[in-house]
Order: sequence, then structure tokens, then C-alpha cells
Amino acid sequence: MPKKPLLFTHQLEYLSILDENGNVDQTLEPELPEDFLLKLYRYMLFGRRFDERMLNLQRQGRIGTFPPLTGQEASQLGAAAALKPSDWMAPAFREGLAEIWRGKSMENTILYYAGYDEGGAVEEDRNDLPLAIPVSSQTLHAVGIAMAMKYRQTPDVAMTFFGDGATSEGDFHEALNFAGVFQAPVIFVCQNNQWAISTPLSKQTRSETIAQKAIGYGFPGVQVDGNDILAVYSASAQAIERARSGEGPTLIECLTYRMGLHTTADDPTKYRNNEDVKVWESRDPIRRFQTYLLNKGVLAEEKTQQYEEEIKAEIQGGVERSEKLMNELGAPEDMFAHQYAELSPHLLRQREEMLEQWRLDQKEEKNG
Amino acid sequence: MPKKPLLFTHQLEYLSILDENGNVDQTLEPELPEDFLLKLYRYMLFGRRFDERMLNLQRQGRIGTFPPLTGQEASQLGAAAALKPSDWMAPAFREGLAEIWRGKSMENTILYYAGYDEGGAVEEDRNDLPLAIPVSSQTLHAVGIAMAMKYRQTPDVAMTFFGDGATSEGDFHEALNFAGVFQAPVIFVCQNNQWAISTPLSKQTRSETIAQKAIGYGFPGVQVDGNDILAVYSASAQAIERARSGEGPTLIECLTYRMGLHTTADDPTKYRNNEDVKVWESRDPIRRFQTYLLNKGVLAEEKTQQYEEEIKAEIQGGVERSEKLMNELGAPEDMFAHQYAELSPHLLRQREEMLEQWRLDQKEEKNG
Amino acid sequence: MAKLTMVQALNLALRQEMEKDDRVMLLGEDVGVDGGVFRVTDGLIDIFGAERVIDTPLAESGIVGAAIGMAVYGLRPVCEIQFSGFTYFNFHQLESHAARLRHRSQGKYHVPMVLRAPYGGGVRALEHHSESREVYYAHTPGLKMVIPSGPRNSRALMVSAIRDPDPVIFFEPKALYRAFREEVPEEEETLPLGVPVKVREGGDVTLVAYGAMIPLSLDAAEVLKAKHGIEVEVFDLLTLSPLDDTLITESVRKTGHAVVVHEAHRSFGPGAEIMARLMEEAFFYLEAPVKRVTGYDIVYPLFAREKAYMPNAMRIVRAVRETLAS
Amino acid sequence: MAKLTMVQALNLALRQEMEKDDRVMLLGEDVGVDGGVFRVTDGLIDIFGAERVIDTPLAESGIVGAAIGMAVYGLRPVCEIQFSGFTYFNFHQLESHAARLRHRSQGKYHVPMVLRAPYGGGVRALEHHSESREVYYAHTPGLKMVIPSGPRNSRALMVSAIRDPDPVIFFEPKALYRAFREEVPEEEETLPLGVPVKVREGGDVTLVAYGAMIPLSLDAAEVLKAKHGIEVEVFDLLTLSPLDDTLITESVRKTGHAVVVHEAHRSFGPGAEIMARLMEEAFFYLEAPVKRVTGYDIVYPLFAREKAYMPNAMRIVRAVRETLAS
Ligand SMILES: Cc1ncc(C[n+]2csc(CCOP(=O)(O)OP(=O)(O)O)c2C)c(N)n1
Ligand SMILES: Cc1ncc(C[n+]2csc(CCOP(=O)(O)OP(=O)(O)O)c2C)c(N)n1
Ligand SMILES: [Mg+2]
Ligand SMILES: [Mg+2]
Repeated sequence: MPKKPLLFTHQLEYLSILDENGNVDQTLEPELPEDFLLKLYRYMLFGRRFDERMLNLQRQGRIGTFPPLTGQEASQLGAAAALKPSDWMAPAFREGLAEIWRGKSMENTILYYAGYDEGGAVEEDRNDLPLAIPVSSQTLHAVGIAMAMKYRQTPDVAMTFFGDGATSEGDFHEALNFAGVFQAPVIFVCQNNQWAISTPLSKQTRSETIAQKAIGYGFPGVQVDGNDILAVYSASAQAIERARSGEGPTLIECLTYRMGLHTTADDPTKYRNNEDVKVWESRDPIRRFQTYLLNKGVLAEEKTQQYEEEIKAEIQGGVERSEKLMNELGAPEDMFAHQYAELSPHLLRQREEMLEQWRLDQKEEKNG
Repeated sequence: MPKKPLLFTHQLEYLSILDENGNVDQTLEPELPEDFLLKLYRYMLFGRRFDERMLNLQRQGRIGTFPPLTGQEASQLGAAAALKPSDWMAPAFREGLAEIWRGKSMENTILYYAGYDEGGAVEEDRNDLPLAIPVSSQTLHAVGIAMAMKYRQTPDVAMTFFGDGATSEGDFHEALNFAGVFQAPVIFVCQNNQWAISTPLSKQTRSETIAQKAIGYGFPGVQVDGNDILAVYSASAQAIERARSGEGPTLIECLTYRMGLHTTADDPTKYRNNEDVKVWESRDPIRRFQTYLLNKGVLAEEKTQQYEEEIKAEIQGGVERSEKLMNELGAPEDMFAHQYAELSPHLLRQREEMLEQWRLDQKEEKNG
Repeated sequence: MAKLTMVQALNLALRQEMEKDDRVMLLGEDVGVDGGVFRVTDGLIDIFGAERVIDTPLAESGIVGAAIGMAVYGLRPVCEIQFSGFTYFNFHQLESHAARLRHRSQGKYHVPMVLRAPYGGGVRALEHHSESREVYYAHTPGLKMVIPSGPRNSRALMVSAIRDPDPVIFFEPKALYRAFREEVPEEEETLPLGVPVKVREGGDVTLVAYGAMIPLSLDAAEVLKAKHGIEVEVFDLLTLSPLDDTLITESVRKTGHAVVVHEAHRSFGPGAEIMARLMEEAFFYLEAPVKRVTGYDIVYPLFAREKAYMPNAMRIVRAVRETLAS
Repeated sequence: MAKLTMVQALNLALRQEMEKDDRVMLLGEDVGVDGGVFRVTDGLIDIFGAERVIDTPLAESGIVGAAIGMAVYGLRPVCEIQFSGFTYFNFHQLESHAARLRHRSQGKYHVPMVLRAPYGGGVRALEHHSESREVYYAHTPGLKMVIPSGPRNSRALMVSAIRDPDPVIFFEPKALYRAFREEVPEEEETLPLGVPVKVREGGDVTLVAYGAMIPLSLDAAEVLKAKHGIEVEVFDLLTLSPLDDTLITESVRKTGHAVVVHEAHRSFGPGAEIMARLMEEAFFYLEAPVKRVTGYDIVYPLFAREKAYMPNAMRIVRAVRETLAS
């Protein structure tokens, strides 16, 4: 048995259902109820408009640093929409739309980016971890949750999101390896938006795809057109189905593009040219889904306009409510509220001290 | 372009040249000078005997915890022997034989395991990092060294060793990913000895091989019979050649077996049965290489005996010299010798304090 | 009551908690079939199965990250990191998540996990196997840092740590694992986290220590009394963080003298915080500067010289006498 | 002399050292084409090329581990970790290798690397972007921990750090990156590591601070003098480890009073070590307990409340007055 090729049973596929012009491959088209399709569309639109508004609020100094998601609506919503409410989600920091789909309030989103810890609150019935900034670290939590689900024999799954850059971190590796070994019901969704701040995918890894990274862990990887919500949804539903039936994890690579800034602190003109952005504009996930729905007769032209107006009002309401909340909040002792189940005597004294210093500061500032 | 298979250019091979009975596949047999073959054989024998002696010293309390390498002689020596002296090596902790091949003295080895920091010293002309206990962490150093070689445009390469368990650590992943991205001249040698303490490979990863993990990083992986020194040497030489000529990294998986204890603190009867060990005994790397050399007429029966005697005397000499050194060493201020290039005033004072306390302790202990 | 070693006492705590509460899970490298490299989890896989006593791949961040997920989901994972010197591989998981999820989710989630790790020197161990770096954890808000000093309190503290709703870093002084036995009751016993205990009464000087330094401190106290007529009051911190200095401050107000003992490096070490608290709370009662007997600010040496590095009873005796003389 | 911000001054230091010494390399996330997220390495890739200003994959342990390899091979890598809150991902590489290789190889190898990271609060940043955890590094033997407080000393210290034969953790107070400008000479300027400087002379009380707390401390000193006639002597530590307390101890022997200021959490924080040193070296000169003005022992809050968390000049003024009154 000398020099001989090793055989692989792994299969890697690329999935695309809706092309850039909204033409559908009917052999692959998923059968989804019309109201669900419309709901997806409306959320995508909402995502885009909310993003624009947040950018706006940031530019006006009403919120702090914010990571826009424009261009990635299909990729994150397609995956999250395939989950049940009892499933869990562990997002990175660019899944604002997926979070809102899952029940996060606009108010919390805005509060969080306006610098209020209260915005981190996770709504009662939402089984999601708060967004995670330390890149890739959340992938392990999803695995732990999935292992716990398996132990508890619930029929639920965990889904975690991360970027292309995140695949370079050790935690990504440990997460996939644990998931493989323990056959945990977890779905790894990579939003491969081609960039990690200024670092293009080609400098991130020499791997031709992210999907093939699954091979090292003994479970399937699949690459999908991440701007095609039908493809993302289908691949996710299939992976969730596998996980639910005890067949273990899947890695899904969504090929998409970060159309905007990395965050509002970023200046992409330093590192990428507008040509690429233009190319990806033509692949817009919302436009092609709209075309599909129009062609299919599910969506009427005037409905789009109606959605736009409703969404505008909703967002306006959200912004107003959050700004009202900000005025009501603000007592600094809340900082100490969720440090431990119970504050130690030492921390209780520190809270007193902090409040006293704060009050004295306020007084002095008033008196100049 | 809907659901379609992704194509791979990756090639994974399994390499075996010398079978368990010492029969050689002549189409693959490397052409090596006779004295080099004999040198390899003598070192393998030395490795086995030194291992036995160290185990003995440990059982007598003359050294501390020690990780035996019996069974893995071909795997580590075959790889290290393909390096030039100007190449660098970053071992884990079970490559004692590879280190000695590269010029580490027996004395330093013994001193180190007897608890003397002096044993960590790296000999003048030896371009190796000290052994690394934190699993997998050394793989990144090899990558950094290789990146520096590339920057300096030297024709050298770096080789790093690690175990099957090590492939689960995040650092392994980051090292392979960096190596791929920067096309660093580095060779990753996994001594897959089937166990990480009590954890069998099947609990370490769901990947069918370690070699296939290279696919995620865009460079070749190869699996070799790690008890076949010709196969390990050939695969290593080929990988080194690739690296030297600027073609980047390779991952080599050596299939071998840890015949003994994890360390002298370990009790393998807790977790594995003797049947497996028996199977692997029949695959002994030294015996088959000996048969090969005998068949080839390179080695004569009596030479083996001569080697055994020489080695015994060498080891005895090494042990005696190291114990002499231990008696000469021992001044505790040496602890402070290599903390920084220069000791700060505070550390100078601490050194004085330590010495004073130590002298007082000694006096008190003498006076009872 | 059985006379148990610390290893056995910890094993008892884990077993009983697992029997009582099916949320309690063990995970780590070699904790299952092998029973842990120090045998703390010995036999538990036979009782509770591989689903609850989980042998993991060799990946510390993986272990801690997965444990965080389990804890958030409602389980009570107890994870073992094989030696405290390898907890740095998972430091980001502790700092960024275990310590923060309660705050980050505004109380929706919490992380009732325990991270166990053997720590400390004096046992002729390999490199990276003798460190005392409890300050890293004590300085990290959101974590609790607990260190027992004997079989009985290790059992009681472990039970409390498992039941605690917040993440507890539980460092086990490996030098004491089998150093002595104590009566440990079969019935449940807990000790509150965050409360030091007075382990010896005395009026002349206050000695503050924890972990493997406790037996040494008690030895030193004996010598000081027998040879020098000095009455030492000894405190065992048990919890480094949250640190409650009330009892210690009170004692120093009485004795006017104090010595702090730890294996950890001196600079920015645990002793500094004790001294700072005493500065803040008992300054006007102090008759002499508080002294520290500690490890030095150098890499922990290989074992041939560790005796010169580690605090011992003789050093403590000298320090106490010097404080009283100054 | 040009008036530079700290960002520009650091850029100058890096550029000049790279011009002088081809062993000096930069690596990190976005340090090349983007010039670093704070622009500290701006333009350097254009001068020195992508071989010396290396955009790495997103992996902190990878960056530090590779830098260690480069340093051992004879280069002088300066790596950037994008925020200090992400240095925990590479903590094991620092602790196990950067800090130890000189000792482990008995002097054959050493690790002349610099790890740069912006740290500290007060700039309305995202979560995990405002921490001050310098104690983790200051408590780790084998490392040096340096924190500048202005454009001019940041440049001089960076040059010294790059030339230092041992690993230096260089935390840059991001609140000061563009807070003010200073004359920074084009000619080479260095500052010794391990030596605090007196930045204001005064006889009533000693104030010890570093980093972004220096401007606040100087402001407070002005107020104290103007409003209360109190003369404050202010020390800028510059190096936390190795910490040299000589000048500070001397000052406190003169003033009898001291206040320590840092953003870091209080318990087991840098202030504790200063207090311990003063306890050891100046106890009999102290007329009142040393006070600390610090961050609290809680997770750093999101920015809407950070003002209540962070020390400010008013808090320093109050603390000084209280010390003098007690
Ligand atoms: C551990 C860690 N290192 C660095 C950062 C800083 N950082 C924030 S986002 C980011 C890039 C992430 O890229 P990717 O994973 O592709 O996600 P994307 O931003 O494209 O959504 C970096 C480097 C971080 N948040 N965490
Ligand atoms: C980071 C880290 N975690 C845990 C350990 C404890 N430990 C030492 S060796 C070992 C198993 C290593 O297995 P493998 O990589 O297969 O190497 P082998 O021992 O088989 O040579 C473990 C868990 C360690 N040294 N470093
Ligand atoms: Mg990205
Ligand atoms: Mg192994």
C-alpha cells in the first residue's frame, strides 16, 4: 500500500437559485407560502432602510460607532428565517437584521449603539445571545448550546454567524472541531462579504472557499450565493433539518459583499476601489428578490411603495421611542446592576462611592 | 450556475515504502548513502535505549516527569534528518531524539528533566527552539521564523512537530492559515501517535485524517506511514524541497503510535487495552528498518551488537556527566540570570533578598 | 465521617452535586475515562456516563467557550483546565464572555460555570505547571476567584461554586491534593464565597494567606508561639475576588501588624491589594508596614530550584519577627 | 520641530526606526494598506513595502506567535493588536513564550518584539474597546509594560521599546491619540524604560499616574494650587513594569501624602502595587493613607455612562484634599 490517493466522501456544492436578474431555477425553487415570502421581502427592505437611518443617526452624533449591513440582507435573513423561535442564534455584530427578525426591538438596537448598556437586553422570548464583537468567539457558545440541546434531547438547533475574517481565528477552528466530534446540532453561517475591514479574502486565507474548511472537521460544507435569499434559505433549512435529525453540523458559506463601511469609523476608499462595489451593486439581493416576487405575482408594484411608507413610519417611531428612553435612563448606578447576581459588600460600597462622586461632579459642573 | 459540485485541485496521498516486515517498494525507495542510512539506524537505536534509561532514571527519582518516545523514532527522526543544520526546528515535547540528532546534548536533556533550567540551553550551532509544552503554541513560532527566512531570502526552512491532540488547538489553525497566506517555507509534521494522554484520535476530531486538514488552508497535506523511516524521510525531503523553492508549506501526517506512557505520571491501563499496543509492536519502526538494512547488505548482524554496546557506554557517560553537572550547579541566584537582558533595580534587590533568605533557610535547616 | 484527601473531597463534591442536579456537567481534557490527570473526576464517568462527563478535544478555548454556551442554556458546567498554566489559552473566553454575559444581556443570561484548575508549585512538576497567577482572574470583574486550602473546605467551596449563579474560577493548590487528609462529612456542607475565615486566633500579628500557604502559615504560627511567644492570628482568604477585607481589617486594628503570604509573584500580586486595603482601612492602627512573603518577580524556575523560590515557614517566621521588631 | 499628535509621533518613531534598521517589521490586522484603524502606521507600507508592513489574517495569537518566531530569528517585529481588549486572544503566546524564551533557552534566544495596542476609555467606543488591563502584563515576569502620556514621550518610548532586547507591551492611551499636539524633534530621542518622570514639582502631596490620567492629574494640580494653595508633585510612571519606585518613594518621604490615579479597576489594580511599595518604603513618612482614584470593579460600561466610570480632574482634586485633611 505505497503512494496511493486518499479517498474523500466529502461533497462540496455551490447553490444558487435566483440569479442576479431575479430569474429562478425552478428545479431548485423552494416551496414557500406567499405571506412568508412577502414577510421576508418586507424585512429585507426594513433592514436596508433601518441601516440607512442608523448611518444617518451616527452622522448626526445621535448614536456611536455602527456597522452597516447593506448588501448582506439575504445572507443573514435567509439563514435566520429558517430557524424556529425555540432554536438559538449566536450572532456576530453585523446581523442586526437577523436579530430584528428574531424579535430584537429597534429601541434596544438604537440604545445599544447610543451607548446604553440597557440596549444589550435580550427580549423575553428571544433565544439569542447578545451580539458578539470579539471576532469568532461566539461560535463556541453556539456549539455549547447545541451540546446542551443534545444532552437535553430537545429538537432544537443553534445557528451562529460570523464573517470571512472570523475564519482565521483559533476559536472558529475549535468550534468546528468540537461540533464535529460531538455531532452537535449547530449550523455555522459564514457571511463571506469579501472583506475584514481592509483585508480582502485573498489575504485572509489561501483556501479557495470557506466551505471547504469543513473537510478538516468531517462534516459537510456548502457554498451558496449569499445575495440569493432562496438559496440561503434552502441551504439553511436543509442544514437545520440535518442537525435536528441528529446528523450533526454544517458549514454554510454565503458569498456576499459588504456594500458600505466596515463601521462608521471606517473609510473604505483607503483600501478598495469603487469598481468592485459597482459589480456587486448589480447583484443586489433585494432587487432580485423583488423581481422574483413581481414575476411570480406575489408582490404588486404598489405594495412595495406601501411597505416603504410603513417602514419609514415604523423606523421613525422606533427612533423616537428610543430617544425618549434615553432621556428616562441614565442613572449611572445601573452600571452595577448586572455584574453579579448579588453585589459583594465591597461593590456595594463602590456603588455608593460612584454615586457620590457623580453627584459631586454634577454639582461642580453646574457651578462651573 | 445552480447546485453544482465545487472542484478541488488538492491531492492527498498516503506514502509507505517499507512495510512492517522490512520489504521495500523499490519504485519509491529513496537513494541514500550507506553511511547516512547507518547513521539513521544508530540514532533510532540510541533513541530507544536513551528512552529506556530515562524511564529508569525517573523511576529511581533521579529525574522528574518525562515523556517517552518509544515507537516514534522513525516519525521524528525521518523528518528531522531531512533538514540542513541551517534550517530551524520547533519541536513539541516528545521529539527528544530529533533534538539530539540536531545537536542537543544528553546532558542538557537530563538536566532539563532533572529540574535544572540550565538544561533548556540551546547549543551554539543548533537552530532549534527549546521544546514546547503548551500544546501547539510552537507551530506559530515556526511560521514566524519561516516568514523571517522569506524576508531575509535565505534558502532555509522551518520544521515544526506536534501531536494529533495538538491539531485541536486554535494555534494549530492560525499557524497553518498564516503559513498558507504568506507561503512561508515551513513544514508541519504531525506525529499522529493516536493518543493525546487518554484521548484517542476518534475523540479528537471527526476528520478521517489529519492530512486533509491542509485543504482548509490551500496547501498540500500528505499522510505517511510514520513507522517507516524511508517514507517519512522522503515525504519530508520533498516538502522541504517545495518550501526551499518557494512553493510554500506542507502538512505531513505521520501515522505512528505512542508505545509507552504519555509521561511518567501517566497510567495507560486506565484508558487503553494492551491488544492495540501489541498490534503496533509488530509495526516497530526500528525492527523493520534493521531488516531492510540487513537485506540490503548495509548492516551486518555484528554491527548491531557493536552499536548497542557503544550506545550503552555513551548513555552511561551522558548520565554521569549530567549528574556531575548537577552537583556543580545549584546556586539559586541563577534563577535570575536570564529574565531580562538587564535586571531592574527592583529585581536586583529581589535577587539579594532571595539569596539571603536561602542562606538563612540553609542555616536553619542545618541547625534543625 | 471519612478521612479524605483534597482530591477525594473534590470528587465527593462533584459526585454529590451531579447526583442532586442533572444540570451539573463535567468537561475537559481527560476528565472522563482517565478520571483527570490528578484523578479528581475519577469514576464519575462510570456513574454519570459520557454525556455528562465529557472528554473533550485538546482545546482550552473550546472547553470554556462550550461551557459558556451550556451555562447560558441552563446547565451548570464544571470544566477542568488541566493546569492553570494553560488557562491563558481560554483567557479571552473568560474575560469577554463568562465575566460579561450577565451584564451584556442585562440579566437575561448568566454563566453559572466553574472553571477548575490545579495551580501552584512545590511538586517537582514540569515547566508551565507551577504558576500562581490568580491575580489575572481576581482583577477581572464578573468572575469570582476561589482557592481552597484543605480537603474539607475544598469540598464545601466546590459545592458553593457549582451552585453559584456566576462564573467561578476555582484554583486547586496541587501541592495539597494529597498532602494530608481531613474528616469530610458525607452530608452536604457549603461555605459562603467571598468570606475569609480566621483559622487561628492571636493578638500580636495578623497573617493573611490562602491555598498551599495556609499549612505553612500555621506551621510558622506554631513556631512563633513556641520559640518566640508571638501570638499570630491567621486568616485564610478562600475567596480572592470578591475580596472582603472586613475581618482582616478588624484583626489588624487589633494587632497593629500584618504579613501577607502568597506564592504568586510579588509585584502587582494579591498581597498588594491586601496591603492597599489595610492602608485604606487600618492605616492609623498600623504600627509597622505590612510585609509580604511571596514568590519573586521571575519565571517560576524548574523544580531543582523551586525551594528557593517558594515561600516556606521559615521565611514567614522571619517576616513576622521583622514586622514586630520594626 | 513639528507639532505632532500622538498618532503622528508614533508614526514618526516607527518610520525612523524602520529606516535605520531593516530588522524592524510591522505586522497586524489592517496595519498595511489601511494604515491601522487609528492610522498609526499610515503610509508606512508605501515606504517599506508589504514585506515589512504586513497585513495579517484576523488572528491575534497568530500575529504574536509569528512575531515571536521573527524575533527569535533576529528581526524586531512591532505588532499591533487592534484594541487591547483583543490581546486576551494571544495571552498564552505572551505568557508562555514571549516572556519566557530568554530564560527557557538560557540566554541563547531573546524576544525583542513590541506589542502595540490602543487601550483605555473615554472615546465613546464600542464594547470591549475601552478596557485598561495593564496589570495582566505588569504581573507577568519577562515582559515590560510601557504606557506613554503624550506625543513626545510616546515617540521616545517607542524608539526605546523597539530597541529593547526584551518583549515590551506598549499600551497607547487612545483618548490621547489626537487630544493635543506637542513639539516632537525630528532628531532621534529616546527615554529609558523603567524610569518614571516627575512632571510637576510640589511639596504637599505626591500624585502618581500614567497614560490618559496624566493630563487630568496636571489639570487637577492646577486647580489645587489655584483654588486651594496645594502644591502637588506629579509623577508619570511611563513604565509599569519593571516598576521603579525610587523617585516616588523619595517624593512621598518629603510630602507625606500620596494619591494614585488609574482608569484600571481598583481591586488588584496598579494602584495597589504603588501603595504596597509606599507601605514598604515610606511607611514611617506617611501622614495619611495613600488614596486611589480609579475605575470601579465592574465591566466597563457602554459609553453613555463612561463619564461616571472614568476618573476625572474633579475626583482627583477631592481625593487630594481628603488625603491632606485626614
Ligand atoms: C478578536 C478580535 N480581533 C479584532 C477585532 C476588530 N475587528 C472588528 S470587526 C473586524 C473584521 C471582521 O471581519 P469579518 O469576520 O469578515 O466580519 P465583517 O466585518 O466583514 O462582517 C475586526 C478585525 C475584533 N472585534 N475582535
Ligand atoms: C495548551 C495545553 N493544554 C494541555 C496540556 C497538557 N497536555 C500535555 S501533553 C497533552 C496531550 C498532547 O497530545 P498530542 O498533541 O497528541 O501529543 P502526544 O502527547 O501524543 O505526543 C496534554 C493534554 C498542555 N501541555 N498544553
Ligand atoms: Mg467580512
Ligand atoms: Mg498524540
